[in-house]
Amino acid sequence: MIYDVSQPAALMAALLPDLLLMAGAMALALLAAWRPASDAHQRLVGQATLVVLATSLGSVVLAAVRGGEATAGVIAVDGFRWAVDVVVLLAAMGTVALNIEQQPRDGIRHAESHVLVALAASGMMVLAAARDLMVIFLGIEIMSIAIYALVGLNRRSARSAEASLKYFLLGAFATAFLLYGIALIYGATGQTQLGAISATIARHALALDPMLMVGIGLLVIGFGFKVAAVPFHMWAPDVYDGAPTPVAAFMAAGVKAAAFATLLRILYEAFYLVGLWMEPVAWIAIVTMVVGNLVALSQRDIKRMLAYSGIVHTGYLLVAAVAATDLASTAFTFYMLGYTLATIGAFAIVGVVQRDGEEGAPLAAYAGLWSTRPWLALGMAVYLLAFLGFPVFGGLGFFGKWYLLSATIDAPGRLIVLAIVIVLTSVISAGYYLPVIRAMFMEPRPEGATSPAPTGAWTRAVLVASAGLLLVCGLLPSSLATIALRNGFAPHAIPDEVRATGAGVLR
Amino acid sequence: MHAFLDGIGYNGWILPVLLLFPLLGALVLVADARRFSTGTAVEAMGRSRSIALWVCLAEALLSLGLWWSVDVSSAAWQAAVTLPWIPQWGVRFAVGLDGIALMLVLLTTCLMPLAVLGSWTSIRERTHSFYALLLVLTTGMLGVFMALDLVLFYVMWEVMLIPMYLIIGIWGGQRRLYASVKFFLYTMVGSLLMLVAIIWIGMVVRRVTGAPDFSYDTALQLARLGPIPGAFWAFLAFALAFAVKVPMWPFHTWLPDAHVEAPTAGSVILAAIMLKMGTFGFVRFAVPLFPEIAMAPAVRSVFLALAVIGIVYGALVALVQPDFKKLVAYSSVSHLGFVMLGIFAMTVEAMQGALMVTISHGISTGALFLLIGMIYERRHTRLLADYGGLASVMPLFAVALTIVALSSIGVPGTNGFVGEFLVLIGSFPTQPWYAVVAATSVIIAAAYLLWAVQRILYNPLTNPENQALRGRDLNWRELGLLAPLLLAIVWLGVYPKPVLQKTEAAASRLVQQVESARMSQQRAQTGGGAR
Amino acid sequence: MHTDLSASGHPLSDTVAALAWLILLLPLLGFVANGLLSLTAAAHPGPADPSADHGHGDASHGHAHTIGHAADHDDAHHAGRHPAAKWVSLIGPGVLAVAFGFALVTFLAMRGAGEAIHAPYVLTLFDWIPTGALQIPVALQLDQLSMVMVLIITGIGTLIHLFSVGYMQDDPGYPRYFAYLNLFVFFMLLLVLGASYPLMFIGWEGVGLCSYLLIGFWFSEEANANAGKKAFIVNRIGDFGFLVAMFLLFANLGSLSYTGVAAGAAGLEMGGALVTTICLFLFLGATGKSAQIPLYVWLPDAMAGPTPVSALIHAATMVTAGVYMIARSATLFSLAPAAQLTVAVVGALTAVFAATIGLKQWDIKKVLAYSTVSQLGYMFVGVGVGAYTAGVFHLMTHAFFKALLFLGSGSVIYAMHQAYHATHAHADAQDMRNMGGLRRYMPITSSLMWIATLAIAGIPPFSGFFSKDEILAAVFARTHHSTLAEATWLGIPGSVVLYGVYALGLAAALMTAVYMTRMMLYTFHGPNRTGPAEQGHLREAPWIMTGPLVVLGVLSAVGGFLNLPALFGGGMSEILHHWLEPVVGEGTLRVTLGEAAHLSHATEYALIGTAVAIAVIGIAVAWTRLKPAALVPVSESPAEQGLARTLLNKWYVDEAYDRVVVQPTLGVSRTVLWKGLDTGIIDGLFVNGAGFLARGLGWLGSQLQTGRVGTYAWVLVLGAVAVLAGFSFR
Amino acid sequence: MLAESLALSAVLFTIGVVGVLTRRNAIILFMCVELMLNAVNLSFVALSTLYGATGQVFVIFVMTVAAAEAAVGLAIIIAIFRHRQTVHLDDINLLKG
Repeated sequence: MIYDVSQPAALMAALLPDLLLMAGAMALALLAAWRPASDAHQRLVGQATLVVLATSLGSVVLAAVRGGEATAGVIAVDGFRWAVDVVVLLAAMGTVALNIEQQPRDGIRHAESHVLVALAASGMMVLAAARDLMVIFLGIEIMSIAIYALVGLNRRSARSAEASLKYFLLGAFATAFLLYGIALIYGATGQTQLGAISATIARHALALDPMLMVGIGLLVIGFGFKVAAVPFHMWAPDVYDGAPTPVAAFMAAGVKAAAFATLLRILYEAFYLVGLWMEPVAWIAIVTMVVGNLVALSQRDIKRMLAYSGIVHTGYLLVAAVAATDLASTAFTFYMLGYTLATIGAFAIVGVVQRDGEEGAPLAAYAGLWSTRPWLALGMAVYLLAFLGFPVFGGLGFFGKWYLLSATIDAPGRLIVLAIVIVLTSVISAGYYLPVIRAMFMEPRPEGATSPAPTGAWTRAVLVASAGLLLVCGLLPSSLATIALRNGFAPHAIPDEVRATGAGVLR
Repeated sequence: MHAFLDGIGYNGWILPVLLLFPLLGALVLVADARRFSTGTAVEAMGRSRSIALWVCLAEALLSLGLWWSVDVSSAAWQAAVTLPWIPQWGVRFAVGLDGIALMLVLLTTCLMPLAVLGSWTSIRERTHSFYALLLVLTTGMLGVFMALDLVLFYVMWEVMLIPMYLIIGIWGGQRRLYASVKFFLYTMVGSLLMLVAIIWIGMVVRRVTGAPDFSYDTALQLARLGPIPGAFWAFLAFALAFAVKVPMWPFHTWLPDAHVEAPTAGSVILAAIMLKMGTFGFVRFAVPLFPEIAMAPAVRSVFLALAVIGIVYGALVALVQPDFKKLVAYSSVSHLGFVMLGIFAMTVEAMQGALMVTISHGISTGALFLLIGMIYERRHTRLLADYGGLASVMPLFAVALTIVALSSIGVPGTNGFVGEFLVLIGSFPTQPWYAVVAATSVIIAAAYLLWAVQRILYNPLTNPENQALRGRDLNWRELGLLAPLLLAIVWLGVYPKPVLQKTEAAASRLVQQVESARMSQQRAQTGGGAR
Repeated sequence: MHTDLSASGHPLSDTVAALAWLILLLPLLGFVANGLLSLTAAAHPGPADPSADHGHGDASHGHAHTIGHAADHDDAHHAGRHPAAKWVSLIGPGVLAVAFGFALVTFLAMRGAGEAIHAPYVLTLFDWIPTGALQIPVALQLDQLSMVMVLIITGIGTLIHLFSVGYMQDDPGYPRYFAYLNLFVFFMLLLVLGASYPLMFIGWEGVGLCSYLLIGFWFSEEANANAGKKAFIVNRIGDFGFLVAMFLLFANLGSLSYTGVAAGAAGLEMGGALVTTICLFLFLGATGKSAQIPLYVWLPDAMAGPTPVSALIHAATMVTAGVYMIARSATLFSLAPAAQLTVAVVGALTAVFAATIGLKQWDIKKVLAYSTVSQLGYMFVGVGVGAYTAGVFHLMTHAFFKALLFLGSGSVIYAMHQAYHATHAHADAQDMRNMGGLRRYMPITSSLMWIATLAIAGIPPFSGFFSKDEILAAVFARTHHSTLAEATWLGIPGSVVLYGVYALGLAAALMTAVYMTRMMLYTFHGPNRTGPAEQGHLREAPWIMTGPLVVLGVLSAVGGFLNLPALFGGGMSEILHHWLEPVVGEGTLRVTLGEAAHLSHATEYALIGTAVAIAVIGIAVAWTRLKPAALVPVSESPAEQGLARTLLNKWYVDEAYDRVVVQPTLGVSRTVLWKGLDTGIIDGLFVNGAGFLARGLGWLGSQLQTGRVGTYAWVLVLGAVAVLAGFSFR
Repeated sequence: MLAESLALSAVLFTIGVVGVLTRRNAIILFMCVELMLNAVNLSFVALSTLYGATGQVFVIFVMTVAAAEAAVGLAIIIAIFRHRQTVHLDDINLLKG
């Protein structure tokens, strides 16, 4: 059935999951303020947050099952949105679960962090649903401001404060670019809704209008920062390193999923007639993959290495953005699911291995982990191989990359060059994933090293869930494949002559 | 025997069972490790190796039925089983055998128990994980030989990479870290490019038939559609992945490091089975899928030249190796150069010869590595200079090493000769000069192996450590381990007919198919292009 | 597709010939039996856990079973006889004697069938390599030529086996020795009985393998092991030639069996490039196996093996395989006069070259080794000029007297060893300078050795005279009116070449007479130089050893009557010629343009006269010029000077090969291929280089990450400018 | 009129960017970002003359968001000051490499 978003009742129905989450978040804020900050209290609030997130997830799944479309209007209702929401909510739940057990170890007793995670998640869901530039701007700001605070969570650590400062300053700076882009696009087309923008472009043949071009450029720059594509990635390693580990996981998974979802929706729905954005985005993708991989090689700290790994995966997803076919959007959601599971799991293990009070995650801490904590080592290996896209042992990671490569190769034009770049850079990526596996399995445990603290209930749940899902779906992805096929959103077929004008390197 | 096998519907379930059984064994080992983690290392070693041995023996026994149940003359895939895996992407769990795959599967299943026996006393710590990895490796290798679906083939190709990487890395020698990473990256570059090629094929099929389909037979039909733009690059990707694995000349530098640093079982499996993945890849995927490109004069002469360079280069460099394992590694480069020469000469005799060399190289080099492992366990050195005069203190070892060395040199009456002779005599009519240059390696092979055998067995017994070996000749386990290999060496040398007949039908079918494609391509060129 | 008479239709098929495979099987059974005896006695499986080092405490435990292979230097010594020695002495020679019996019976059956046989009797046992167009069955071919060879191998083999019983009885590796010897005979029989070139090739490499094992029998001595390895590798170079010849045959004639090749050869045009290349490659194989220039270097070193081995393998049987191969491919060779001339020239050159070296050798076995190389040169001259029967005849007579000479030298060395062993002296038992005047202590051996010396020198009526003279006569007859005469060899007309060959033949005959007489003088005549104490212990070898010598002596004496030239024998003449007619007749006739080569009686008498004169002069010169009395034992003898030194050091050919071929190959492989290309360029530059480059770039990138917000903002703005530029400049 | 105001906002935006690049003090940096936001507001207002009220509605949104951002941002800057007793950005480089 069709949601007519202009009617308030239909709008409410379309926004049900988001509203549930926001209301829940407000209630949680009150709950958090109810009792003085203590470990037990923050655990209670955490568990409450998980319940709220779960209900929202339930409503998302219900809405997806019920189907329904909203073709025009401020809010989009389609499978793609629900898929991104699922990914975001999973990431949020993982983060909260990890935070419940990580915070006491970092000496953080106040419970507001869980509320902030919920609020950030709601921002992301708004982004996933937005089909209007203003709503997009609002969604970004809700998400970002919540994350700025989350990064600075650990008041006692100077690194956490410095990370949040950097993220804030550069974030605000990039958002300014984004906003200026929106302004110029509004200036060029007079519309703020994506559908309307593409209609005006078609009517007035604005494809080569300079103001529009600069607007789109600025938009890409703004989103480039949010997803940490290379020229705009400088903040990522420092912030991931400084932020508490669960928050870093949330940023790597959730923020990337929501930002990319919006970027895809803007490019596919608003600017599918403008061929010019394809080549710059393609070049950004290539540069991201190459530079991200190369710099990752020289990282000695696991969190910074995972940060660069995040940047490299942004490169892969940008390739899907350039492919711009129906296969590409489903490939994106499929890839994001695998990537999120692996990221949450990897950061969970980094958290466990990290000794209390100690900053950073040096590689040496992982030496001989297999001999003391074999299951942790095996888990980390599965996550790293998932990043690498290794079949069976890496589980869903392989089929994610497989689907991505299929989308790229299937797309018209010479996108196979990008496929080759993906493949070659992922060989370089083996250069920094393998040393971790080697350290864990092949190097002896140094005498003095104490074995990591036993994992808490929630962390173990997160690990088992993420590794289990990864491996099981890795073997039998057919069920996921059907969901993905149904939940892609078919962008308007980009006419070949548009594609030809745009894709310089890809001609 | 046929009646019995058909009675229990052997062909219907054997291949999937052969794949799953080792995994089951691995799970049992993991469970056993968790339950009895309290016992001492020696106790754990005893339990784990016997479990592994029983699993491998059962696997070998199960697979022997294939010898009778697989009807090699028919063109259809034998013992074929097709299960839906990812219908949305046209990916099936399809397995089946032809004559060539049959022999390689049997080689794998029969060698695995020997590999386990070979590392009976040499692997001492974390034995449960070692044998679990070995079993997972078996599934990977068998999967590669049986796969009839390109994606399943790729998945199995990668599945076998991790266990071998860990085996070399954890239980290897001093430079194991460098060797294992080098092995992993080398193979990965090739296989990822192959992944792009496989997806490219899937997408071409999708453009032609609407739905992506990765089954091998549909990919074969692709070749008949005539030249497709980009097919050359796809062939190159396949060829590179397999050339790294064979290894062909410029891509071989991972082999000596991986062999030298791997534990005995590792290097036996690496040499005897994993190198054959490359040649099997050429015979099953690279050449049949792109016959006219593979047989285009330029491409073909490049591969022939690389093969012959590999033969002579491998032999010459083996001549000067101080380390016995590295010597055998380089000799493998030379032997597999013969296989590639046989494949690209594209005559029935040469193809049969290539398959014969694959099998006999597996047996003789496997035996060689086992022997090296045995003396390494006693003397803990691989340098030839440290040995000398072992024949007078270890007569049984001397007899075994001499027979295996002769088989590796290719003296008639042993299996080595049959394969090499067929390759050379088969490739002579189409590639006379390549065959003659390749034949010179026969001399160098005799030189480096006899020189090595002399430095170990003969020469005066001066080194006191060698004298201390007097009472420590091969024990009954080691003799039992070598007996089947020595028997196979003599049996295949004197009466290779049954093996040759098993592979003849598949080999001649392949040659006809490629020749007809080449003829049509030539007609197309000379006839001013049919399209 | 050899479509000759199927085995059942052949007149021989119902006779004992059908059991020809038994002749082959017996030596194999002997090998298996002796091998098991050797292994079970020496082998004690070690402890279950090999790596548990037993410490050196129980090294003494090792000495309990000294019957391992701690063989001492050189020939027999008394470290205790092998427990199974009795059985081995029975099985080893026994197996061969029975085989010889069978061979004789088959020979008689073949003679009985007589004229009825006009096609070789091929007995197919089973399929060896059945692939595509190449069908190679394991089949035996029994015809006149292979019958002669089988008789020589089994006959002489039995005698030598008997001799070895005495010679090697006290060696701890006794069963291993007989196992290898029996295996050798099996492969040699397979070589001559094989019905196709691949079958011959199996025997070909098999005998190479056994000669490797037997030369390096006392492997604890590095020199012996090196000699064995050298023999195998040089043979392998010859085998390479044989292989390529087989490829050419298969590629062009489509078949590898003799009958198939003979049928196919009819289609080849006379003197064509193809047939010449095939024959040249076959000849390359022959030079490897039969020690002709340039691949003769392994034979003198092969003397490191026990003396009976030298007699059997390196004198009588294996080295003649090359001659047999060319005789077997008579039809092919007759079609290629250029190849034949090459064979003749190389044969003649080898004959002379080896003879020169033989003049100055002090080791008695080295003298005989170079004499063998020289006589083989003669045989190649014979088959080279198309006189296949003459070549085979000389092969047979040579087998008799050379085996006798070697076994004689064996009993001399055996006696010297007994003497030295008794007085615990450690002098070289094989150096002639330590011998002298042995005639008085070993009368039988010395008189028999004189018979052999006269035979090899070519003094009538001994066998050597007839066979050598027939070859020289054949060369002379073909100088005109033969395909060879008309052909040219490297521009030189055939007849001139043949005259040259004849001249070289005479020179070689002269030198043969000289060095053989020199050997006899220094060994058996003049004063004894072994030393006063040892003289008491010098005595004749036991009867088990001298018995075979007597038999060989008789054969060397009367051997010549097997193939008397038409001039003398009348009815009894040219028996061997008629016998081999069906096999090599057609080839011989083609060379002599249709009718049998005939020389007028006058020229024949002249040729015989010159040959006898040459022999007598040789002996006279040696007898008068050499003064055995002037010799002194090795310890005091001065170093050789000038030409003598070069001859003693075999014209430094080995050193030349080493410097020109062996060292450069090793050098190139080590520095250029392995270190340079493999670890240097491919590994160093590309593999590790790529890794280093990636890490370097990565390090650069991480340096950019200064941690200051200003830098990050700068990078962000620069990126923004680049993106905007990308968008606007289109 | 529209062109001039758009040009002015572009100039203001550029001044803001240059300010962010050159200045070293966290607060001044944040002020420059605020300047950039206000430049965008100016362009929105200018454009609303062309396309109607949506531009002005946008301005309202931007200002509220900017306020929220300012609140959180200044709190972060205070937190950094408590740790490092300085807001001079060159000294704040614990996280690097």
